[in-house]
Amino acid sequence: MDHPHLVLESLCKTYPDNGVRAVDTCSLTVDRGEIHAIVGDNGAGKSTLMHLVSGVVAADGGTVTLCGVPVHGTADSVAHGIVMSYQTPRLVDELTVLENLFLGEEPRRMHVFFDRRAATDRVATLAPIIPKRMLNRRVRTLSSGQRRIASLVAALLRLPTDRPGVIILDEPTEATTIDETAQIVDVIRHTASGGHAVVLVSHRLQEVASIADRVTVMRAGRFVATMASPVSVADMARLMATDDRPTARSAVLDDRVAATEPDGHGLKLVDVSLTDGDRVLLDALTLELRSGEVTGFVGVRENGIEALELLLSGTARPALGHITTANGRSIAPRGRATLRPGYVPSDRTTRGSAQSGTVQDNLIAVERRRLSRRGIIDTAAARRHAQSCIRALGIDAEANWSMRQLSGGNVQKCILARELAASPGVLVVSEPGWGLDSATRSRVHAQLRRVAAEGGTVAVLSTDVDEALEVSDRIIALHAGRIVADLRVGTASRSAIARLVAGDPTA
Amino acid sequence: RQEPPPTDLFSIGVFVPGVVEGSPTYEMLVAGVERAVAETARASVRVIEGGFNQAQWEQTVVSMAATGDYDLIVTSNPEMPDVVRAVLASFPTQRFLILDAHLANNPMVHTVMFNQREQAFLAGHFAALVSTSPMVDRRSRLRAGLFAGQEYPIMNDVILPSFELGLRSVDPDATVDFRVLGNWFDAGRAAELANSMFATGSDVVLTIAGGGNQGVIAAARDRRRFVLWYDTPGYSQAPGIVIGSTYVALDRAAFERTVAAIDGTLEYGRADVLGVADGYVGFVEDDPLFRRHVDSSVRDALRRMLERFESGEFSLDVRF
Amino acid sequence: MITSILSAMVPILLAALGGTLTERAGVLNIGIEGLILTGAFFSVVAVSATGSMVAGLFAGAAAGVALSAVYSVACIELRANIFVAGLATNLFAAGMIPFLSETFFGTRGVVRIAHDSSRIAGDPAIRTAVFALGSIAIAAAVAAILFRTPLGMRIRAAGGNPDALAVRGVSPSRYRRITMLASGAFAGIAGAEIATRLGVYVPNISAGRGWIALVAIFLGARNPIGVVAASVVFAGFEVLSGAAQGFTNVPGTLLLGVPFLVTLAAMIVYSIFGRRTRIQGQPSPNE
Amino acid sequence: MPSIVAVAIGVAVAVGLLVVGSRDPAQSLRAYFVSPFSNRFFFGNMLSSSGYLLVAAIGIVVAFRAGLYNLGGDGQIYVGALVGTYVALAMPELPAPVGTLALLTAAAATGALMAALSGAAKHLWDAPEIITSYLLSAALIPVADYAIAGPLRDPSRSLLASARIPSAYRLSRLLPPSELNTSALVAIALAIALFAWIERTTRGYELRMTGMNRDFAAYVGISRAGYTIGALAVSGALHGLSGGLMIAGTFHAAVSGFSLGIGWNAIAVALVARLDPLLAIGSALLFGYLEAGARTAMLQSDFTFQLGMVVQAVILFFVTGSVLIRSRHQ
Ligand SMILES: Nc1ncnc2c1ncn2[C@@H]1O[C@H](COP(=O)(O)OP(=O)(O)OP(=O)(O)O)[C@@H](O)[C@H]1O
Ligand SMILES: Nc1ncnc2c1ncn2[C@@H]1O[C@H](COP(=O)(O)OP(=O)(O)OP(=O)(O)O)[C@@H](O)[C@H]1O
Ligand SMILES: [Mg+2]
Ligand SMILES: [Mg+2]
Repeated sequence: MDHPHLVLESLCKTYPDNGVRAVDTCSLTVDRGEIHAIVGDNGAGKSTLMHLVSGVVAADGGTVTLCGVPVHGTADSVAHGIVMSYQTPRLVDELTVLENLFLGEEPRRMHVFFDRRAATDRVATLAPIIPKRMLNRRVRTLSSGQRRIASLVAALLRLPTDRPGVIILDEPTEATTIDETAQIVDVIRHTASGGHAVVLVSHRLQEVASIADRVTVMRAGRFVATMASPVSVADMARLMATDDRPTARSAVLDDRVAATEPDGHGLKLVDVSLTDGDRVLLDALTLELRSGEVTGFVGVRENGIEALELLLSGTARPALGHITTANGRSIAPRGRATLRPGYVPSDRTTRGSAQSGTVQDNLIAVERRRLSRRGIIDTAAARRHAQSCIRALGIDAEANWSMRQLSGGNVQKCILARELAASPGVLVVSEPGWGLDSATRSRVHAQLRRVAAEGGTVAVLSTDVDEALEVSDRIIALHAGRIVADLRVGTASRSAIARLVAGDPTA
Repeated sequence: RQEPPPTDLFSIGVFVPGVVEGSPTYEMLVAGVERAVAETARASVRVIEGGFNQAQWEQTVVSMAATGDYDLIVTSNPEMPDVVRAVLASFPTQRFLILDAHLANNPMVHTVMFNQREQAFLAGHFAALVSTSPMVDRRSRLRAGLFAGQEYPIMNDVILPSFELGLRSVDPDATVDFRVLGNWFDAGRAAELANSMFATGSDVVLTIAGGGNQGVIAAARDRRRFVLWYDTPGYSQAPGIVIGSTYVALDRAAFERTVAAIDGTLEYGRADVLGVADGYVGFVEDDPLFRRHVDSSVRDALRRMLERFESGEFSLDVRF
Repeated sequence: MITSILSAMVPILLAALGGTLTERAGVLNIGIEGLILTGAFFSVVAVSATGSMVAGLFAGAAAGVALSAVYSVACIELRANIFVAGLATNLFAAGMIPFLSETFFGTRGVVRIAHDSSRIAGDPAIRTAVFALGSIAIAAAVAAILFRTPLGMRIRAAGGNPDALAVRGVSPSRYRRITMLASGAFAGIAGAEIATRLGVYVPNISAGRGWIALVAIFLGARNPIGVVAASVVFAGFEVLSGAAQGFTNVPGTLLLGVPFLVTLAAMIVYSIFGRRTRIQGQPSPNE
Repeated sequence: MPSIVAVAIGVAVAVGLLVVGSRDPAQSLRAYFVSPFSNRFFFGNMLSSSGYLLVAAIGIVVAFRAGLYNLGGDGQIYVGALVGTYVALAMPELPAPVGTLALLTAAAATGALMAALSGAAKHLWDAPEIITSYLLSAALIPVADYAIAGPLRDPSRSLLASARIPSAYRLSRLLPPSELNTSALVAIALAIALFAWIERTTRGYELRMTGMNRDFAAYVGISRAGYTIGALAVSGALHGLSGGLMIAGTFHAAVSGFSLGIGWNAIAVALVARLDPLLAIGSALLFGYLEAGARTAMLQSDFTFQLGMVVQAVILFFVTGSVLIRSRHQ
């Protein structure tokens, strides 16, 4: 046991489909009990590196060794005790949470049957972070944050109990609530103190600074520095920045036309209710979203945020009441007399993008008519449009790449860029900063504020109270389908809002 | 049987509208022609299968005629005259012998038609004889089954009415239970249908359904009923279950007419109709299984009917 | 009538249960038709050689497994398009059997089992009961496997999100292969059941049952118990429409379409009233 | 053409089979591979049947590209052809081009209606089109059989077929004595047009997006109904048209069962072409060639029907296998 714990040596990976050198001779050692953070801009190669360690992507060169034993491939790495929670949770929608947690390592009864009781007990003792009532729900019905926790727990349960293992967490705290985030941080600390190595990929630099023992900064596939705690956010940001980033990419979408609805200010909700079976999702909500400002909605997704997202974007119709723009139009994804609001949905790959399409296919989707002449797509205009979106948010991809070749953050950027470029009078954004590096996140926030400044109505729905506070003029907190607070930003503290969201009426 | 035709021999192409395997009549056709070729030793033969898509037969026969290799094309099927007429429009010098079909007054074509009215009548007559004999429990009302692979003109217009006529020659109130399989191979479904026929009063079923016949046999075996075979002796298919069988001597006709063609004595332009009295259609009585499983009273009654045909006292016209 | 319905149900149900397994594992089994045909032929080979129906069923299963092994190699190892490979499987079976038949029996056509077929098939009522109950029991077992065992979880994961399985170090291909082989066995037994019941192999004896099995899978909402119901519905209307030929004056040929029409109606009624969630896991045809 | 290696392997296996399965391998091979090109008759017939197949195959392309299965092609072709024939026979006095157009329109409309019903059931009730399209087609094929054997049959013909359509309505032959006729040109034009439509037009784009991700398409405001019912209707129309062209171009009458099987082959053609209408031209020719090869080989050697099926199966096993072309990463 003299060997160092996890050793990566000269790992390389070039994706042959687009020639991207995603990981370039990276070497690293992670000790037992260490929390090691990897930070870097979107597309820096963090996820790819982690995939090389967990074996789902085969390296072009280099080795991964655990306690001196070389590890090859997924099955091997699982057997050695290297487990991973992925940036996009790899869960099976039609299986229950419990089944997902144990998939591949199922406890058995009479050698044949899946032993639910033993499985449930194991979750209760090893990972109490996951509530028991959630275990028998199908993953299909989970929110993004819940999926993230399920994915994390699935990895935790796979860690060896008799010897130290490695757990890799790729952005574990994206789209999780304050409570969930705190729980996850606890779990990370607890796991590390149990002797396991934790490799953490995150854009939350503050969080990284507070929990990581060491931080490695990645830029364009290479390691630029590894620093021991204490590490400052500013240091990380400085090292991550590529020289050309802030200026060379134009900060705004340059082919924006004037907002489509200069006179159609605001969005009115009158007595809006929505139910799912017996469950009341929204309860007689009356509310006006004013144009010219960003309204941030905070709350646990089940508390009505998710329902509100569907209603504000026109994806679902209220069971009772109605939603109209100031000039009386209703909202819907399509239809003659309706308005399609700009909309960044909470599910990036199922609704937000066509993963088998190209980047350009995805970027022109909303404005396909404007980019066509007499029913024929104007290829030059379409390409220009795609390029300008790519430049505007610094998407790290070519227009003709398949969406599958994009890093997680860049998928989010594509969706944002598309919706922003359509100059929407009304813009509904769920989790705007999801998976974005901090520089891009600020740029996106600036864009959202700019849309408002130009007379647009912007609704931001977020589980991240900090982000909501940063981008909004007004904050609305929902609990159990009702408004529990409606505040101007600056009049309430972060912790008060957090308590409101959690349903604490004394806040 | 597959050598390319050398030019000095009388060259014969046999076009099979379907596939030989599994079709007793096409097997007879090929056997008859091959025997003629073997016995005369002055001819060659090549057999070409046309497959089940009727619409492609014409193209294949055109291809055969287009080679100019064949002194005679032999084929067999009531549906072929139409195809042959179309081919003759492009290749007017090609000669044809078509069995089991009727095309009169075409100077390039000789046809031989078998009297299927008589054949189906015999089957019906025999079915009624069996049903009224001690071989089965007597029923109030005589009913017999006719099971067809598909509905087609000869089936609907000739076989079905003649079978009924045969039944009624024994019992004027008898009825036919006619059912269709929809194809020529689904033996499983054929068993279900036959089961239903036996369950609703038929003791004997005449089956003309290719591979589907096997399902009828299975159903008869399960229910201890009887099956009649068509065109070829079928007793050995299921001894004691297949108890009657009509025949057509297609092989003999094919042999004789092919020999005539090789000798140059075949009369083109002629269309023969051959029936029971000519000896080309009849009932297979000389099989030991027939004698073993059919009561002598039934056999005698059948013999009397056949004698009336053979003597010319009774016959059925084929209408065109 | 009930006996007829049950005996018409058995092969459809067996084939559909195998197809349900592959469908759950993410493989739309277009090759069932060819697998049934192969099972039927080899069961006749085995019964002719041994005189035992059980041997026939085993041989049918084995032959189905062998052909589906070829099919799964094409799909999984060579990554051929599942649909095209399935059509190829059907063609291959229909084209290959005549050669084998010529070798074993000297004919490319109908092959009757040489032994006394009523002894092989047994008493029809008992036989039908045994097979019907047996296949329904198998349906229950398949349901138990799918929904109660780790094996079933992995199968459903292989169809629902193969990546989720792969990252856990479990190969989704392995479970696709397992289900394809199982489907081969089930379809092979289905074919063997038909052939041993009738005591004969007839070219093309599968006669579209593979396609009906696919229908039953979806009509049964990919759930083994639903598949039982769907198979009963189809078999029932097939038998009824056959019986109707005997007592109506509607031309028989027209009645042949009735089972399909009724099943179509059932499918639509079920879609309207019976289903809350969509069929999942069916990959889009252009992926 | 990336799949050339795979085809080559398939052909090699097929050649092996021919050599083993034939008593005169040289003659069989020549007949199979060379004869389709050896004279105008065989060559024209090969092109002609490829053309019909191509029209149906691009019908499959439309459906599959929209993410929809159309398994009812066989019935749409057959019933479409029958209705087209009926219209032509019912209106024998129209001016020639109008008559042909009426026939083709009726055929296409019939196919479109059949498929659109599945589309509507999918859109309204989420009934799986993969099943409803097959069932509707399976239910209507016996009806068409009945019509051809009964009410529509021409009693003066011995064939199980309708009367022949007026000769003025027939498409003109391009390479007599073969069957090749103008429909082959129509097929190629349609394939090219479909390619341009899918790749260049807004609606083509909307169709592609629907096929890639239906939820995404709805989210960006693409009509669900249009690209469910509409796409299936177009798919069915092309199948029906294929049937109509066969009547107007080659058969001139509805013959019992004449087109059955083409619907399934069309699916294979489309998938081998990876759902690209231009590649479908090549893959339809490949299929036409394999079939013509089998037919000429049957005429000229001891080649059998069944051997043709096995050869085709072997080539199909290999032709779409991507692992032979490039190894997949990740
Ligand atoms: N499957 C793939 N095929 C081709 N290129 C890929 C693939 N996956 C990732 N890439 C490319 O590799 C680079 C690194 O991607 P990776 O996902 O590792 O970034 P990341 O650091 O995790 O970014 P993010 O913070 O956005 O998650 C990017 O340029 C990306 O486009
Ligand atoms: N006794 C059994 N009865 C029924 N199914 C079983 C039995 N044993 C294993 N299986 C099933 O067979 C599959 C493969 O068995 P195996 O023992 O390799 O599983 P495993 O050890 O969990 O897999 P791995 O080692 O790949 O994680 C499993 O999915 C399991 O559900
Ligand atoms: Mg990443
Ligand atoms: Mg194990």
